[in-house]
Amino acid sequence: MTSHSLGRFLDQYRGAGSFLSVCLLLILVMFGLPLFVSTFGLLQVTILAVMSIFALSQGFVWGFAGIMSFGQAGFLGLGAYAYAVAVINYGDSTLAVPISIILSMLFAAVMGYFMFYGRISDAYVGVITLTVSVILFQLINSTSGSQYRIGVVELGGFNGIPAIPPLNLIGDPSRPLDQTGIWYATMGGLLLVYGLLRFILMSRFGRVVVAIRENETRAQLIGYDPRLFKLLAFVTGAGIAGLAGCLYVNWAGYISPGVFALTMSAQAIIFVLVGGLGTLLGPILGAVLIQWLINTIGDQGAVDPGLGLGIILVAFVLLFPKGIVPLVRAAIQQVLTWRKRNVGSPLLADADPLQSGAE
Amino acid sequence: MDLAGLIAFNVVTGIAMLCLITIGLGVIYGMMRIINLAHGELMMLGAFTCVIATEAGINIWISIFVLSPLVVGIIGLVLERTIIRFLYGRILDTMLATWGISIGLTGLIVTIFGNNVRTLANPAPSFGIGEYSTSLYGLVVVAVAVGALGSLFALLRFTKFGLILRATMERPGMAAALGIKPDTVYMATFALGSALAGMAGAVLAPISGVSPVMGVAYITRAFITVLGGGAAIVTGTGLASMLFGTIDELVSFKASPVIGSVAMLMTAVVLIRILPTGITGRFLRRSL
Amino acid sequence: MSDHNQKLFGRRTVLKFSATAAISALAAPAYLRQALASETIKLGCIMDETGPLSLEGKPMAQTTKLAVDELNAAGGLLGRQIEMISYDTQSTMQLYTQYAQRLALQDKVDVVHGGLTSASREAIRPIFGRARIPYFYNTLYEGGVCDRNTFCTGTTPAQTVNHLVEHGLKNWGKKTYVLAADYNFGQITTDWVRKFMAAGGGSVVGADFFPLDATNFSSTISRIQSAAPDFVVTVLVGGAQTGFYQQWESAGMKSKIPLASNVFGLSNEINSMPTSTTDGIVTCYGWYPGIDTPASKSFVEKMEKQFGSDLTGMSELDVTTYDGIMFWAQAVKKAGSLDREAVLAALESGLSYDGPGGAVSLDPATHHTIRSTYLGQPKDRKWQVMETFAHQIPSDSGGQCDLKANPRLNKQFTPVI
Amino acid sequence: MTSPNPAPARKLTPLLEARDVTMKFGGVTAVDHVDLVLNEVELRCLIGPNGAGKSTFFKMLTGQLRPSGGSIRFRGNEIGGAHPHEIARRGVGIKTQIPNLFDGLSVRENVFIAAARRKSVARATAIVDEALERLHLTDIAGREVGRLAHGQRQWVELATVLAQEPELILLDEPAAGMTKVEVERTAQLILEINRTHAVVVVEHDMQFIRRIAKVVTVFNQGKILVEDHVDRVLADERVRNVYLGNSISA
Repeated sequence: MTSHSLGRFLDQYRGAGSFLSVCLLLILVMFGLPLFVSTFGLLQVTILAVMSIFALSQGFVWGFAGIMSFGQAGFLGLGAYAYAVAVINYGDSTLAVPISIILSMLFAAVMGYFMFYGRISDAYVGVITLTVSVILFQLINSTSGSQYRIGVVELGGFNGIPAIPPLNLIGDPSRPLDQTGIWYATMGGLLLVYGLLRFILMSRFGRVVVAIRENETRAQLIGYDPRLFKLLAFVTGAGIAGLAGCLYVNWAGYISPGVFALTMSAQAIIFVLVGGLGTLLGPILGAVLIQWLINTIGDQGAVDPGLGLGIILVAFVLLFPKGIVPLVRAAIQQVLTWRKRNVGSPLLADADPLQSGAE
Repeated sequence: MDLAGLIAFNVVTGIAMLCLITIGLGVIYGMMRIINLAHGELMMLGAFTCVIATEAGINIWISIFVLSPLVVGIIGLVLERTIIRFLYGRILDTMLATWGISIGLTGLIVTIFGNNVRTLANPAPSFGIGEYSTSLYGLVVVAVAVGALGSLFALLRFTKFGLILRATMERPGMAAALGIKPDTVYMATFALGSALAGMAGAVLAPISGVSPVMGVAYITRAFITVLGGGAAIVTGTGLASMLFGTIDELVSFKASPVIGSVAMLMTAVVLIRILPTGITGRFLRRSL
Repeated sequence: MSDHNQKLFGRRTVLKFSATAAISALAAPAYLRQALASETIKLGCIMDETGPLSLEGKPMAQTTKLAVDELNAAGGLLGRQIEMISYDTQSTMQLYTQYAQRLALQDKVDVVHGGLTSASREAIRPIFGRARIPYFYNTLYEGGVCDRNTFCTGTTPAQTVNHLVEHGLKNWGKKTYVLAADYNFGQITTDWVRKFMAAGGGSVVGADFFPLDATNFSSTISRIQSAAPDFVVTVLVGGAQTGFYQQWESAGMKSKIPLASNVFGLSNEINSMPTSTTDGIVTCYGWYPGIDTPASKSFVEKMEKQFGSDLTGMSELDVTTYDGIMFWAQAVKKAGSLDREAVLAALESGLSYDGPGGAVSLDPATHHTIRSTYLGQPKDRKWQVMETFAHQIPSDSGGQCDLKANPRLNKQFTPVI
Repeated sequence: MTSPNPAPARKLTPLLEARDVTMKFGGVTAVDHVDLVLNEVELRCLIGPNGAGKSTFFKMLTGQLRPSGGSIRFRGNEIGGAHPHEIARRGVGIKTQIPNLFDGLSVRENVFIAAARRKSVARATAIVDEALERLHLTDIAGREVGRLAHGQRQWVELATVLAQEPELILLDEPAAGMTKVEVERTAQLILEINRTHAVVVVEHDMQFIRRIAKVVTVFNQGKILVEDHVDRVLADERVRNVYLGNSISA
């Protein structure tokens, strides 16, 4: 084995190792937690998992594709409303789930085509996504008359849609999931999304997406059409947000235009920023950490959660713009390199993990 | 006919309000290429300053035109020195940081004053247009907007400070060549933009009410007006306000305020798509 | 003040427990938690105590506290003390479902009083229905809810809006314009106005709906002027929308077109706004602070004594909240247990009592209250009662809601125009 | 090496044919009615003082700038104003003046991305291995490109251009910032590449030009000053004047 192929082997091995350990951890939590936690406790952690999926959508779009979406909540909301409308109309969640994902993706495709094929610069993409999510919020918020209905479902405007049935076993509406079932479904969704994103990032498509983030001009000069790749990445992210929306409704049993609000988009951005831009584990950790923090601050009532969130956001931008996971990873790497130097193995020095997607 | 007069008055007031909302953001964006997402909260602070000052017995006009700009200008200065200046040249990071400031300021004011709406008595009487009547305060808003745009134009066109600002805008190195630190120019610009935001918030307070979360309602509007207007601050803000303000008011009158606001935002999205550099990025490039 | 602190402290300890639920719940065996739960009777309160709706919500939470303290001072219920578990939903819809689930699943309360907007009621009503916890919605609303598990003690359009419309038709003219909050309360109430106007030979010439954060009413004021109605009915909710009244006055409209409202005054407007803005706006409620009966006066005194300067304006909402808790307490005593079926049966047995708003009885068929309502208007920061309507029936469901005969019914009846 | 012999393909359509190409920025004309014809497997050097319009011309060839006027044909197809990726797909590769790479990715990944378009992973991997070997980059294949020295980055960019397997290779100052040894290696490499590919090189280093050049085109103030065999060009009075005699004599 030559030194460089060993290096490559180690790259892949380490990538796969961390991937497997994260999966294992998620599976452990998924099946372990219901043994110890009450139904209400499960309800509390289910929202953390939902937010993790939402954070992964933002993490992929922003961290890997370099698209600054300030309106990711728009897709969360579309997915949520699509699920609610579909599941009540069909009386069965089997089709409602794909509908919620696909609707978000279609909307993102139209919006993405509009933005990326119009040579709109990065900051303006932020503006447009933000504006569109505000438009969605205002529109849905003003649909409270009984004339605004899709099938049998009144959109309800500010009121939202109450009493939305949860997921049922595929094809069998007579067997809805209970709280524990929804927990499994949500964690299953999280695992699926995590695995899917890891797969995408390993694939050529994912590598090109990352390359375009790194240097759009170079990618173009090589022959890749950045508009297409950005569009596809944006649509993928929207689909994931749509799934998160669908699971969010399952968690809450109720949906209101609040899901479209700017604070939701802001939260996703904070999750990613705190956890680590350009990683997959980061957004998950960020979501769990920050959501838990919001709940805790919100509960004690003396200080508005916004104050804490704002300070965290500014502090991370100024002090740790890369977020927790890369920070920890760099620290670990430093220790490893130091040890290696002492042991004197030159082979491993080149074996940086793939910068793009490994944790 | 009278009705047309009333609607025309509303449209002009709407345009003036949009100008006022936008101008502070426009100064900061135009000069520094920083999208200040805390702009709405700076307006909120201006409105709060005004409410607290008038409650303490200070004359409302002094509160609006002296205290609010002063207080918010100083707050802007502090923010620039402690946070923004470390992020120059990183447009997305400044967006994130100012968003953090925005959320934090809202949270701070909620924590101190509670999340309630306060009202400020309207200091102007009403007047009639034929058989219709409306508040004279609209004229105040128009006058302030015209005054603010005019003085900004004069500042840029006729003063040394304006020359330096324009030079720095063209090329950051220029200011250094003139013997002025770009750092100082940026600091002054951010403070000026903040002060304008503070004044705008105070001027609009008697119309809109004052609450810690009021900033959100303004930021998107200000944002799209700045980007729609393009590089020339005075002309761009003026033209974009005219376009968006007219659409908003007319559609609001015909349909409803929500549809009006949606129509305005849609126009903005389409405009930014067609003219990514804004109206003055394409036309009237030499204007200020 | 000390009472208030105590309440906060109590709430925090409860919440500290719940915040760490994910961890601490692991440790505490199920039977232990059950044992702790059975010591007190748990009354859940879910209310917007902060945020734009707090002007309405906070006094209601305070009233709940007052009522629970009174009951406890009188020895509690069934020999047990009542523990009030209160959550502040901060005027945020998302928090309603979150806290409702917490009340139902974790705190396992025996009854819930709360919910301010109709939107919040519709969000949490199904949760308590599923959890089989009796739910009291004590806010005046658009009427028509027909659900065996839910009791509504606030006034409804059939008791108030009809009188406002009659007053308008008689004194002002046949054309009206409605401004309403854009959610089910505003929409359905507007339909009621349309129905009552049509019945009286008048018409609604225009209706505008606003999101709760709307602050600029200039285009609407122009629209109203161009429609030239004889009077305007406002169904505007929350702190932001109260800005309308000042803009109305500063546009010089106050002297031109009269206003009637079934919401104005609920958020302390008569103290927070200039009298020139508020005086003369005609309203209709189940209670006004100025009502000159011993029960009414003593209620005001008790509230002022307990909450002092922390109390910001009182309204029908506080009285109906008080009524709701008293009816529940009466039913528990009568049932002799906290069992849901027994309590519901007792509630449906035709309870009545003399509350601050006069004689009130709980209608077994609709689960709404039969009570007196009053027409009133502000003058110099005081309410003037103009007219009294005794024994008002909550007939909003047009007789179709009879939960005694048809307990499985669960829907909201809306006006048919 | 061998004497200039661009004859064989002359009768066929030229590989690249620029006619009347003009680029105006506001009031400034950066490229002014330039004609340039390049045949298959030709090596052409472009020289000229800074600001003469060489890089602007390159940018138009690769689609980074849309010409204000004129036509650019690649194998007879108009490419003027086409998107950069479309031009790249037709077989034009460029090493830009300032190394232009995916800084956050490793050397191997950079080259892989270039190789992988429309190819199987196995084939792409083979190309990457070959390119890395050829440019002596194998030892630093795992390093992050953003952390490499300038010279190394130049090599990486060359590797990505090769891995792309283009028909026409544009090199903007390939020898800038290199040591003497590296310059020599670059020269050899270019000549080697030129056996199978057409190459256009922009360079200031006259020694380097002498080492590789056959036909040289001289740009000055947006126009072509002269186009001829390298020896004659370097002896030309006008060219000497343009360069103020500095580097030519070196």
